[in-house]
Formats: sequence, structure tokens, C-alpha cells
Amino acid sequence: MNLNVNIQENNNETVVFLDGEVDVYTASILKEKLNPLAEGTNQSIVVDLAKVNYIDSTGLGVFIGVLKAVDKKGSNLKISGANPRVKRLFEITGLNEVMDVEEDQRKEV
Amino acid sequence: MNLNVNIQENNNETVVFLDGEVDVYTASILKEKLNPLAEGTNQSIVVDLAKVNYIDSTGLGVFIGVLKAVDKKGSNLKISGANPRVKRLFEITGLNEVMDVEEDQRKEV
Amino acid sequence: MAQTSDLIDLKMPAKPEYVGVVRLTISGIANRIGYSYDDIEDIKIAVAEACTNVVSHAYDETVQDPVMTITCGVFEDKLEITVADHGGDIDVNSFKKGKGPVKMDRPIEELKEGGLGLFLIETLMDKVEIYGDSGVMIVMTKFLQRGEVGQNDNGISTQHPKQ
Amino acid sequence: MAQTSDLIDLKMPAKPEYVGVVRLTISGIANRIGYSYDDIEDIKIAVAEACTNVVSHAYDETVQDPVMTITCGVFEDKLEITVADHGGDIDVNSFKKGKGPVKMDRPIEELKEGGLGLFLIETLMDKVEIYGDSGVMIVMTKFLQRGEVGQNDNGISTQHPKQ
Ligand SMILES: Nc1ncnc2c1ncn2[C@@H]1O[C@H](COP(=O)(O)OP(=O)(O)O)[C@@H](O)[C@H]1O
Ligand SMILES: Nc1ncnc2c1ncn2[C@@H]1O[C@H](COP(=O)(O)OP(=O)(O)O)[C@@H](O)[C@H]1O
Repeated sequence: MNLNVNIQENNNETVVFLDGEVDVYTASILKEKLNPLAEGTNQSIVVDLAKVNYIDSTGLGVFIGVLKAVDKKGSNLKISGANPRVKRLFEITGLNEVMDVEEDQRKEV
Repeated sequence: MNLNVNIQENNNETVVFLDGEVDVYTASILKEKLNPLAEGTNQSIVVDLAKVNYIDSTGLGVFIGVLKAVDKKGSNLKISGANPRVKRLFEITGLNEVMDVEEDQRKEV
Repeated sequence: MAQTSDLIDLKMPAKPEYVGVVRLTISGIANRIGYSYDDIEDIKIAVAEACTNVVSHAYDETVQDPVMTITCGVFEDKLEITVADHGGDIDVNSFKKGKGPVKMDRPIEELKEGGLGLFLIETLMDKVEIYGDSGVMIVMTKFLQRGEVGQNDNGISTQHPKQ
Repeated sequence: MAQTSDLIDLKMPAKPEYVGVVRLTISGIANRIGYSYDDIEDIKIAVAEACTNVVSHAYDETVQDPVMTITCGVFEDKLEITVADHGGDIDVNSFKKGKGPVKMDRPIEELKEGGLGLFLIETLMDKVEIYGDSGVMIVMTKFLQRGEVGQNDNGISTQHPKQ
């Protein structure tokens, strides 16, 4: 029921590894960690959801917020590694149309 | 929250593999499966708890019942593979003194 | 489970840290009844969205002990979950404005960060009713398909064999 | 969580299939508060034992809708969990007979299959009170040791660092 956020900065790509659940409780933790990253210009930010087993509209809202912020700065946001359940939420809500949600390697079960 | 019971009969040893939780709900399933085994004479019954992550007094009570039944028939009951948490319950209740509870290979965390 | 109707009642502080506890309880109940993994996930999200709304919108800061109540009716063929608050009289018709998926024909800067909760609830559950009186009460139903296919007309729930 | 006292209320049918649901809810709450893995397991077992007793002993078959209520008080330094039923007036002093671990000086045929529940509750929790009035009410307390060692005088809970 918790969320761990692990940030790895490479040259001009920042990968944010999330581990746990993104909900109304953990979203504030996530926002705090992502907001400073969104400040930079011409950045490439990848959020890795491989270890996220739960996300709901609060979590999706955080990503919309980040998308708006990075868009202003000419930066780029990409969602990667989402499992089929999590990915499905991006699809249902139409978020995958405005956001770069990476195709998943794993097969649908 | 469920319990799977898988019985493997070798020559004169029957191994019962449990997978799940043993509580007031699943204990009746367990009893149904174990009772016929306890009918035989000079049997050796091993209950493997390696995949049991929860047990309480209802589960322990089932094993006491089986122990009494096999004891009458000259059979033998052995508990194997219990994780430290589960094993601890056998110890607290003194059941490990009257029942053959196998030493665990795994280290206490 | 042979009974036609069991009732489970849960009352919690309307605080973010308890929404996950509600999810656990609900997933335990749905698991017991025999819903598929996917259905359990749908139910969890819908209930969490309703609770999140209580936490975020129902009470103003002056309320001393904000509470959310979750009632779960277990029937032969369905689960009926009610999430309610005592946030006071409210016009639930206003909720419907702007509900729906993200509109992709708009520029990114106009995207809204909220407004997806009720949309998800209605998408993931089979039947949803919202009442407002002394607070908001949202009644969500998910039907149980015992090994059958169909019955789900929103075209979203995948049809897996039930365990 | 900074608040001094939160109250969670759970009401369920007193049926075997719901005891696991109670365990899930309780472990969620204990996890949120920051109990160690071992403490969470202790609390789960104790609460399940109390619920199992309600399911097994509180009501006779004629009772239409047997209910168990679980109340959980979340304090700064402890969790106080009450399990209650409405099984009618009862003498709780009689419960204490024969409570305790298995007696190994007796022949196997004299072993009792029951009677370990209350013993486990008292062993795994820090403080236990039992009341009987319109039913049995058992109040169980587990203290929270935030990174500290000690406070636990039954010598059973291992002292892990809290996450
Ligand atoms: N329990 C509630 N109490 C008061 N207002 C509510 C409640 N639930 C929903 N609402 C209103 O309905 C709107 C839409 O809710 P929702 O679709 O979940 O999106 P969001 O919560 O992100 O705004 C909310 O913004 C709020 O105004
Ligand atoms: N909620 C309850 N209602 C009625 N009787 C109870 C209740 N809880 C415990 N008891 C009584 O206390 C006895 C001891 O309980 P316990 O130590 O849990 O062992 P067991 O349940 O295996 O008998 C029970 O046999 C029962 O007579």
C-alpha cells in the first residue's frame, strides 16, 4: 500500500522507477518527487511503472500535471513498463492518446 | 485466503502439500482430506507446510485431531517445511513437544 | 457461499491513508465470492475512486471527524457496494459536467488533472447510482458471471474464466 | 500519521468465510501505522482467533443473522482492537479453564483439539481484557515500538526495526 520512488539520472534522460501503489495517499509523495524534475528545460523524463500494481485517477492526474509542466518547458514525458492492467487505465481514460505510453513487452495474460 | 491440498502417495509415505491459509474457513477442507489418510494402519503421513503463510489455532487443532487418530492406528505424523512464523506457533502452543515438527532449513529472517 | 445476501459495514476516517485499507477489505470480499482477478481489480479501483472523492471533496476543513462508510451487499449474483459521506446537502447533477475521458483534440495545456474518478467508476462497474442528501451516496454494482461470458455491456471488462 | 486517535468500525456476518476478510483489513491498518512484519502477523492471528470464537461459539443455530463487530482504535503508540458479538449473557470466567499450551506429560489420546485460541490471543497481544454482557467483548492491545526495543514483556515478539 506504499510507494517507493527511485530516480536515476543519465545524460539527458531521467528515469523514475516507481514501486508500489499510486493512490490518493501516495500521490503527494510522487508529486513532490516529480515536480522538481519537470522544472528543467529540454529534459527527457521516463516514468517506469513495471513495479506498479495499482493506480487510479489520482495517479493518472499526477501524470497529467507533469505532462502539462514538461510540455511548457519543451521537455518530454514517457510512461514505460506498465503492466496490462495499469496500461488499460491509460487507454480507458484516453490518456495514451496525449501521452507517450510505451508498448509493453509482456503478453496479456 | 484459500487452501489447496495436494496429496502424493509413495510406497508407505503419504505427503500432503498445503498451499495457502489454514483458518476456520479452510480447516474443514483440510479435515476432509486428512481424515481418510488417518484411517490406514502403520502409515507415515507428512504434512508439508512450505507454502502455508498463515495458520491459527483452528489449523493446529486439525493437526492435533489427526495426531490422535494416527496414533491409535500405529501410524506416524510429521510436519515439515513450516516457515519460521508458522513453526513459532507450534512452539508457543507446545505442539512441537508432542508432534514431530521438522527443523527448517531456511534461516530466520 | 450459498446465502443470498450478506451485509458488510465499514466505517473509517475520511483520510487518504485509509483508502488502501478499504481496497484490501473489498478485494478480500470479492475474492471470497469468486470474482476473477480482473473483476476484483475493477471493483477495487471503483471503490477507491468513490472513497477518494469523499476524502477530497466531501468535507471542509472545519469538520472534526470526517467519516466515510462503505457498505457491501453480497448477493448470489452480484456485489453491491455503497460509499457514503455526511458532507451535507449537495446537487449531484453538477457532478456530471465534464465527466469523461481525456479530450485529445485540445492542446495539452488545457488538459484537466481531475474529473476522471466518476468516469472510471461508471466504466468499471456494471451499474452506478448517485444520490445526494445529507452527503453523497454512490451505489455501485458488479455482477458475478459464474463461468459465463457476456452480461457486461460496457465492453471493457475482459471475460476470464472465474476461479 | 500524526493524529492521536482514529476509529475504524467493521461489521460482518459471523461466518467462517469472513474471518479472512477481517485479517486483511486489520493487516492493512497495522501496515499503515508502521508495525513490523512480525507484529502484524501477531495482530492478525489474535484478531482471527477472537473472530473464530464468535463464529464457533457465540450464536446457536437459531440466530438469523449472526454478526461480529470489530472496532479498531488507532493511537499514537498502540492499536486497540475490540471484537464483540451479541450472543447473549455469558460468564467469561469459565473461559479461563484449561487455557494454556498443550500439556506434554499427558498421553496423546488425552490431547484436546481446542482451547488454544484465548491462550494465543493473550500470548501474542500486549494487553487483553474480556467482558461478557450481552455477548463476549474482547479488547486487545498491541503497543507500537517506533524503532525501540523492549516494552514487550511476553518475550515472544521479535524486535525488528519498523519500516
Ligand atoms: N463525495 C463527494 N462529495 C462532494 N463532491 C463530490 C463527491 N464526489 C464527487 N464530487 C464532485 O464531483 C466532481 C467530479 O468527481 P471525479 O469525477 O471523481 O473527479 P475529481 O475528483 O478528480 O474532481 C468532483 O470534482 C466534486 O466536485
Ligand atoms: N465469543 C464467544 N462466545 C461464547 N463463548 C466463547 C466465546 N469465545 C470463547 N468462548 C468460550 O471459551 C472457550 C475457549 O476458547 P478458545 O481458547 O478460543 O478455544 P476453542 O475455541 O478452541 O474452544 C470456548 O470453548 C468457548 O466455550
